[in-house]
Amino acid sequence: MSKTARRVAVVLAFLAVIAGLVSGCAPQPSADTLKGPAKEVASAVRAGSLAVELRMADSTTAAAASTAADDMLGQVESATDKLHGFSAPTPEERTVRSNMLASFSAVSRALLHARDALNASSGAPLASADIRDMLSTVQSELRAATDQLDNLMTRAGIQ
Amino acid sequence: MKRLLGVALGILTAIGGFVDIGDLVTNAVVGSRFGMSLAWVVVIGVVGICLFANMSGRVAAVSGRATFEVIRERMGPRAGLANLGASFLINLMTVTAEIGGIALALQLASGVAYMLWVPFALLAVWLVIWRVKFSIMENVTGLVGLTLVVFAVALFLLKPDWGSLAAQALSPSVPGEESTGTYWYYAIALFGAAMTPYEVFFFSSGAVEERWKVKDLVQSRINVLLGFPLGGFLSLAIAACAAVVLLPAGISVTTLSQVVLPVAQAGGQLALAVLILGIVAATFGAALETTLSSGYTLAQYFGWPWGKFRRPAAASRFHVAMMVVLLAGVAVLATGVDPILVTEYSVVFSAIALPLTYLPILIVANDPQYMGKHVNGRAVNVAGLVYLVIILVASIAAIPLMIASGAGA
Amino acid sequence: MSKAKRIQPSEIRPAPRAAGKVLDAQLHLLDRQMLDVDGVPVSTVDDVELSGPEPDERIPESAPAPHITALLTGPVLGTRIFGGRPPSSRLIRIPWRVVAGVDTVITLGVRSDSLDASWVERWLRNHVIARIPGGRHDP
Amino acid sequence: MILSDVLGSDVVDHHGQRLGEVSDVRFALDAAPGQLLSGARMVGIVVSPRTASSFLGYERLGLTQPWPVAQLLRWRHRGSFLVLWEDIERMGSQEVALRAGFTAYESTLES
Repeated sequence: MSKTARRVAVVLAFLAVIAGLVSGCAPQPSADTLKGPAKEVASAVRAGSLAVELRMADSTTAAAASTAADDMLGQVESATDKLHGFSAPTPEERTVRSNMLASFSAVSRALLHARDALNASSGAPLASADIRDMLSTVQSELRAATDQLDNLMTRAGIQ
Repeated sequence: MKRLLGVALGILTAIGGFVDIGDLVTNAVVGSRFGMSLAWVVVIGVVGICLFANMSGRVAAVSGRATFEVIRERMGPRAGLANLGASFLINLMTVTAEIGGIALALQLASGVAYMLWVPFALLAVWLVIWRVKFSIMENVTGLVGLTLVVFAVALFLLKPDWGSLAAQALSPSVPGEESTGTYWYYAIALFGAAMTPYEVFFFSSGAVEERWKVKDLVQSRINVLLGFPLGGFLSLAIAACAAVVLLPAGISVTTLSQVVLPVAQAGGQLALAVLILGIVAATFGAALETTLSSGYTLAQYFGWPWGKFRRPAAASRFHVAMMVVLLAGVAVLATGVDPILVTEYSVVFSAIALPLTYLPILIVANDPQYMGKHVNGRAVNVAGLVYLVIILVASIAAIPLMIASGAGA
Repeated sequence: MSKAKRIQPSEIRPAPRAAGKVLDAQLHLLDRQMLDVDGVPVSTVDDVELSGPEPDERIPESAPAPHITALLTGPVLGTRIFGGRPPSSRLIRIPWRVVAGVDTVITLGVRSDSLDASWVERWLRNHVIARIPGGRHDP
Repeated sequence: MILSDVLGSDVVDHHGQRLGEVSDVRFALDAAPGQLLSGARMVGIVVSPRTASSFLGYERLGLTQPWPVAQLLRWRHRGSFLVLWEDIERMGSQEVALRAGFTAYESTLES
């Protein structure tokens, strides 16, 4: 049965190589690593915006739109966690990172408001002025958060 | 009339099998990040699945042997077991993803968190497998799943610049935002989503369930040649919707709630409602198919009685295996893992396991002992070999690309 | 790969024809599906038992050729994959005398329920499936 | 004994020179007629010079399609031969020994 043993050894060696490759490719701390989370949040806030916009046009239901806002909220949270996980050795990197985190939390707040507003928009006729006002308020909050993040990304050289 | 109904098997595997949660997500992700520049992969995938599904259906009809019996017998117990392990793991991942997909779609419809829908989805899938006739199951999910055509309707309503869509599709290039590694990683994911092995397990076992004979071969060919291209067409429509609405807006798809945004924008609440119905039907159908496929593969490897044409008591190990698979899938979901993430990995692992499934089919389809005079023609063999090379390359490249691109990040 | 150098026989003659149907075990028996007299799957052929000879014992000249006594199934599959050998008492046998035909499937001349090979199937049927409502009805 | 005992065993001649591996065991349905099917008498072993993995049967079944696969497998098994029961001296899980002056026959099956 030495043949079987040899085959097992080959498979194990192969797995070891893969494990090594995977662990070797773990994120290394550098300014470039900000790119991933930043792009995720940029995409999430735009998706939230689109959901609110569609809801205002009565194109989508409160349930679907608030689900989207909620999903995007989750995505911003996971991006924030990722960013917390990266080390920033130089002072400049620390500044960029903390600005980024501030921007993420602005996005997060805006999405939270959006979700609540979208939830509240169920049942009530969309024509009602309250709902419209509420939705357009969260829409401008989302836009402001988007602009803030975009500026930050341009300054950090992420595009 | 009977023949017309029979074509529904093809349409079911096209909608529930071709367009399942894997295709929905992968195509939307690709559309939102790469536009139509990976459309060629869908075309290659459709031709490939037509070729091999047709072959496995022919083997099943002529010899009465379903695909995994053939795999065991031809590859022997050891390679067969490796194949069983891989196929079973992928099936389990896919079952998990599909049940998650049903729950996510119901969340979109109701606003109630998807976790709360998972037990209902589980129960519904199991009840259908336990009690509902194979033919009813396939026709109902197949016909309801056809409502996914709303993606194509939405694409027309969006009035896209058809010229630029066609240009992206016909002269593909990697968008500046993305790296070449990521582009090829998603090419493999799309290929895996189109050619998922469970489709041939289901298709060939379904042929045995429906007791196809040689005279049904023409019908089988119609099913495949009509059903799968329809599925491919829907896949392209999903990608195009994402490419028209989400790509310019800077949204890259990571959730099912984003996949439906373009349709809502184009067709409003009515289109959205139809779409959610279609997603529920397609993922439900695929959950049935993948659960059955995991039962089929196990039973066929070990030689147990299987099939929905038997009463559960006459195929007890088959039914117990499927219950275990369903519970395992739900246990995975209960850990809180993102079903969409499971989906994305399942299509790539499908691509890795493809050669294990398709090589034995090609070989047995050439064996006169099984096939009599219905062995493969020369053209089919040449095409089969070309595809085997493509499948092999995709399979070998998948893991290095997954590592290099950080799983498409 | 440190196998001793191999030699090849100098001459290969045409084979004598056998009177009956010729079967190669790997090609025609092992890993084939067994169906019972009603066409119900029983198991796969996981191994084959011969009437002799004793392993590693010298075979006397003009000893009668061994024949197949039973098709084996069950745990013996594991030993084919991972090596080793199960004790003879643990083998699940399907005696050759109940085999009715060898084709792309092996057909048996008896009913599945009468064979040891299907005990797991019967156990799960009686203890699990039959206790769930609807388990004994046609779908 | 059971088949997996001998499948894959090394085949040696009476000097202990290695000839290959047991890739299959051949039977003929010509022994005493049973109730349903004749008894299966062992005819001999198929020896493959290189590999025991009989994989797919291309080597003995005159299959030619799809040709690159068929050619590859046929090439892996070139030089296979059949040794009759009468020429086998000892069978075991490590080694199968042949008698002095054994005869090698063609291993192809007519289908």
